[in-house]
Amino acid sequence: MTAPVLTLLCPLAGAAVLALAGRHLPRRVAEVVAVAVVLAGFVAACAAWAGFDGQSRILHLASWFSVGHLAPSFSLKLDALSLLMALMVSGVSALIHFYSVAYMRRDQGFVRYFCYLNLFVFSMQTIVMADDLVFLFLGWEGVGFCSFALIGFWSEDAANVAAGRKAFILTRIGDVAYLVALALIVTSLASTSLTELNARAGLLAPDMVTLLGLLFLFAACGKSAQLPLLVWLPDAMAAPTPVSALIHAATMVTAGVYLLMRLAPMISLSPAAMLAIAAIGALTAFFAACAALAQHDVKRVLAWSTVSQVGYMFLGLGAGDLTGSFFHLLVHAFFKSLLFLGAGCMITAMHDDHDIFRMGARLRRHAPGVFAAMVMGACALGGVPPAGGFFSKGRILFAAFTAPGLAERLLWVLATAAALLTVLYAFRLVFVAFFGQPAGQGGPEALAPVPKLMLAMLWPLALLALAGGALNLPGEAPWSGWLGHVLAGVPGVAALPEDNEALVSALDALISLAGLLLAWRLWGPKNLMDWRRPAALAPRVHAFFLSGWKLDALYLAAVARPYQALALWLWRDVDGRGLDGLALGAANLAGNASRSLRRLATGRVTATLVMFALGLALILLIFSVRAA
Amino acid sequence: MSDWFYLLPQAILCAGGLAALGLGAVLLRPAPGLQLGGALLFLAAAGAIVLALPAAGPVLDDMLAFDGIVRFYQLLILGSAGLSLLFASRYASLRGLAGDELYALVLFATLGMLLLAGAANWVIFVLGLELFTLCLYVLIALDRGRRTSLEAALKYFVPGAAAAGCLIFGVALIYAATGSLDLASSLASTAAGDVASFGPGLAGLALILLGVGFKLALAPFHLWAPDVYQGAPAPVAAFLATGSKVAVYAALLRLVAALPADAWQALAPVFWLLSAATLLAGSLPALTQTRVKRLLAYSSVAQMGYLLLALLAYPAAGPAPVMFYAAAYVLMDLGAFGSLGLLSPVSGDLDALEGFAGLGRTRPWPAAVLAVSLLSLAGLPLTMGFVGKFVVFVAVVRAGYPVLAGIGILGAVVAAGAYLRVLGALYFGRPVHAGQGQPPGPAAYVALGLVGALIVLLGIVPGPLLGLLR
Amino acid sequence: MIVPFGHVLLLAALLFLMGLSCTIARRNLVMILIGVEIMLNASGLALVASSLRWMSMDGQALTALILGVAASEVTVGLALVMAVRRASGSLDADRQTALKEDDR
Amino acid sequence: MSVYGVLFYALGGLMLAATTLAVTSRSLVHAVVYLVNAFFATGLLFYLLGAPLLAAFEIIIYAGAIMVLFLFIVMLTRQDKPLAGGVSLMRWLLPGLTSLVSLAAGTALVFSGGATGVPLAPAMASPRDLGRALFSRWWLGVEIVSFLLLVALVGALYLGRAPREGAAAGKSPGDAP
Repeated sequence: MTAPVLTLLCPLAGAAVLALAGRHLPRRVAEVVAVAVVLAGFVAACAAWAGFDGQSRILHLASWFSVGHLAPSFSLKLDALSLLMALMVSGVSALIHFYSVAYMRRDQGFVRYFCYLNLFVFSMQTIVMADDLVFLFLGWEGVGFCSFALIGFWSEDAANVAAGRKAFILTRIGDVAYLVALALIVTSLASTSLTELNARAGLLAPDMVTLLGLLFLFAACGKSAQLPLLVWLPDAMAAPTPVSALIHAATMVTAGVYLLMRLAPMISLSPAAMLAIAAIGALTAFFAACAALAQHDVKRVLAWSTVSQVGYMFLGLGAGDLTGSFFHLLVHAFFKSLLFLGAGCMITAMHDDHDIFRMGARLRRHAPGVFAAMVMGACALGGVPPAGGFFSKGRILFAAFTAPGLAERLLWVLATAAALLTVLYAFRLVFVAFFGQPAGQGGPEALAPVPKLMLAMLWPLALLALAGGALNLPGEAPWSGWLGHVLAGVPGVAALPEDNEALVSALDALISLAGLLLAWRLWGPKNLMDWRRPAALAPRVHAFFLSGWKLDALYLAAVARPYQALALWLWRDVDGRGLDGLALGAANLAGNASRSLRRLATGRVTATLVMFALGLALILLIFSVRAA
Repeated sequence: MSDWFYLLPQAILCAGGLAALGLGAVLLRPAPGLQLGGALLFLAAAGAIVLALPAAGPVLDDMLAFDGIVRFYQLLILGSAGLSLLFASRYASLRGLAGDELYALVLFATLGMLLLAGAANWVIFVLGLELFTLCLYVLIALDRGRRTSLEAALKYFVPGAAAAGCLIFGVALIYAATGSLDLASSLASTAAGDVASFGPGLAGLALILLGVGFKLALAPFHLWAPDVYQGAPAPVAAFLATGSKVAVYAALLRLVAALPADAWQALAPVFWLLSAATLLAGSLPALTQTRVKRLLAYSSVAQMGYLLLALLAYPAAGPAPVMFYAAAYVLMDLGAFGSLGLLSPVSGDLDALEGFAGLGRTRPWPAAVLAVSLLSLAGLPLTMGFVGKFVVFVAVVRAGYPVLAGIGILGAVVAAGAYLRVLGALYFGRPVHAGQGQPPGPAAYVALGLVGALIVLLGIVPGPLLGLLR
Repeated sequence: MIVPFGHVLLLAALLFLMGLSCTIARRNLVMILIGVEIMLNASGLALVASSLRWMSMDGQALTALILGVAASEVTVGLALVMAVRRASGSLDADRQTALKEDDR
Repeated sequence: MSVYGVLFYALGGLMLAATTLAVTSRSLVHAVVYLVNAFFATGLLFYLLGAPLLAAFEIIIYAGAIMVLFLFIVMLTRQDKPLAGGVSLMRWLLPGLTSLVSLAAGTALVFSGGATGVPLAPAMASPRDLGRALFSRWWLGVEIVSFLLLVALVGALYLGRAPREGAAAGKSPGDAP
């Protein structure tokens, strides 16, 4: 079984070569190295999948170290779940590496960029395949570190560096929960193997299982940008766009939900933890969908949409449907990287302008290919049948619907409402960016050409996004339910009851089509063109302002005002002041504690001596009390 | 084997120190290479003998102990001294500080540290500690033309002298309680009798803890640390932060090992408080710190907190975590302070965060070692710091101190933010003044390579070392 | 008999605490050094008394060695104090604050 | 109470009084002179407690050499005038309080067992005994102390010499004004 190991090690080798020798290599060679190792990793993943016989096994590579009875090791867990995930990660990464070559063609720091990117792929594959929780933690920290480095990649802007640090620290807060859970596992089971943990979870006290489940959930929330640790992801859009596609859409943010999938056999023993996962997922899905509705920056729309979609995965998992959750994870990886890469093309064409209200119909005429790809991506995201998202999201909604309990039913309602919002914001993006009429000085005069290589990378993803539903079609046909069959042997996978499936699917289809129509009504070109020429009203800047979100708000007032208000409130107040405030509040608390502790060090030598006297008195008091 | 062999490493260091002084007296300006080479030779010879000596009980009229733990710590001390000298030699000669005093005092200080690490008797304990402390006072003031260097020495000296007074009075009280100056038997006599009759001894232990706490910069006795580290020349700070800490720590370890169970019961809550306070007082102030040397000082305070955690777990979990973490600590702090010294311009040590901007690009190698050390201090996987923290946390949780482990994890997360700021400056900052600082020179490259490689290597394959320690 | 052993220890402890308080309360560096000398002297007293209490020479021997420690510490200390005074122009311990936390 | 006891309490009282005066003195010269008195008393106490050689050492080294060294420094630095604000009551408050607590807790510890109630019997260790103990049992300590003194010498010389001209004397970022 060398193929899985190669999947893991090829990117690492690439990163090492680039780190050590990258400076001295010609640009072309460095690029080839970076892309080739990831491609090799993909080929190895294909080989591993081809050689997979349905039998789950653990591949022990090496021991790391041992403490007491505990010996963390470099060991891999190879089953359908991990191999499919590895295949997806390496495939999407390979495409994005190709894309990056074109996207970064003018950037001087490309060696650093590709080095981090390769290192990232290695870390992500570690998360995917590791069987040992300590080994997994290596990948877990690794993706966090690479994310920090890549978000702050364009470091000339201090805000980018700050965003990188914010991401790292918020995900690190989640890591505290991971480490605490690890410590608990170490003390109660004396093993750090995932397989062992899942197998022996029944021996743990129920409260312990719930506690572990909640701790891992918190850790996953950090990595996957779920409530309440989600505020880092929109800021993470400071990274170069391919990085956003790879890290903040397709792979790293799904690491959290993937970890929970791996732990599903253990967590499913605790209904409370499962419900918590589902609830966090549904709430985040709704919350983020609202926020996405109010954005102007194309990447921020997509960022919030990622948060929302990962929320669906949590919901599916919490509802007990691992297959559906994983199905959505795969399809989401395809259409979200498609959307991000498309957004990268749009941004390139617009000379690095991110505002969708400054793009408009000329962009559609300038780059019809990008337009087509974005429409396909939006269909998949919005769940318009028969695109991939329709099946995967439908499956999750169905799982939530069939789950027992009133709470899950309520969550289903919430998630269905979020589905409507999803299709609204997806097509708002398309209609505004490709049909709008930006007035005044909205962006550059002439659009820039989009490199062919970048465009070429869109089509495989578009195909996958549209046809992704084929992975797990509903119904009784021989070709349907492939993913379910494949995953059948994975622990934690349960089958869904069949009744009412058609009804729920029909509802989903109805919602998405209705949403599509509503979006056309709200942001469609007809309406936009109806509006009086803004240039006549006011100076140009003001005109832009009007045709920008003021117009937006006017049209919304008719139908979608409540949504808009809610979205703005959620985005500005809850997120901006509430959640950000919460995170910042903790940071401020630490900062104030930090400053007051520093104030002790007055620079006076007598301060140290005073502490001697105080400490001596205290220790003597303790001793005299203990001795008495 | 005769007892006298156990004095051989110390005797070699004596000879080395005297030779360095003599060389300075005979040749007015000895070549820096000669001084450095000679000092390294003596250190290596001492190390070879330490390595070769078989473990034994107390030797030389029960003055010195020499077991596996002592051997390990003595090797650590010698290594720290050697690496500090490698980092220091060019740093010092560029600044006109590389006189015979530097080499002689480092060798004498190492001698004191070896004595302290191996002390089996309170007299040797006190005198060894005094010997290296006295050397460090002068070494910190090495840059005596600079006011800050002198002030740092003063800020180490004043509390240091008071702490020495406390320590000696503590020893006097223990002697008063038991009539013995032998480290093990004076403490063990509490087990036979009741704790009550050991009353003066407990008071003495409190004073000794104070003295030791000062040297290790445990909170609340740590306030000197940021000032002294900031003012001391960077390679001296490296030696101060590693060698002296490890030596004191080794002695503390022997002290804890010699304590009978009921005395340990009395002491454990104090250790609990000290380690919690140290973890917080080290990690939190780092968060808003903008001076890197002070940040490293706070960080080394926090590291002492982790070492204290390991010590709390020592009676339950054995010596492996303590020793491994001590080794990790030595390498991380040597790497951090040493590379900081190499990055600094001649006009004074780099300190303000802005000064580090862009050095990752202009001075890749020292910056890389600094970065690796910081990542290791932050406890990122594949570095020694991670394995060390992991091993310590496991031991601490097993020993029944989950709250302390929680505080430790929290501290690690908080401090990570601080280290990240430095990393950000190194690699994301725009270089402010290009070409500052001098090329490190071959000796420093050797030290850089050794430290960096060991931190990473022992982070990936810590197994052999951990196995050795067990 | 002379006195109970505890009384000597008490006297030593009193002296020791006076010395420690002196290092804290006084700002003049020479006075701080004097405080340290008082602490060391108190240790000597406790050691000599214990030596008598246990009828062993160890305490007296350590006292003799501590005389050496005190002498060497004072030598370095006074030299350092002089150097500091040359650099900063003051013997006031609280004026030596070139090294301290920034106000941020 | 025996004559020894009377002597002990008298000397103890003298030591405490002299030390109190020394640590609170406004003048450095006065402080040193009070301290010499205290050390004399300590020397006598040493004699009383059976350590004649140490008594001599105490007087020669402490009361003699070290205190003279202090006096030299005081004179050299022209600190012979009374110190302004050196002895404000507020500064004594905290050390005084903590000392009281330490003393109370320490006394409780020291007197918790019966061991400290043991009366001290008069005895005398001859200088020969101490010398034998020092150089047979504690020879290693003596050797270390000799190195201590050497280091002190090297250090004092180094610190005492003015810094070499031409050595980098630029200001570091840490050199705040």
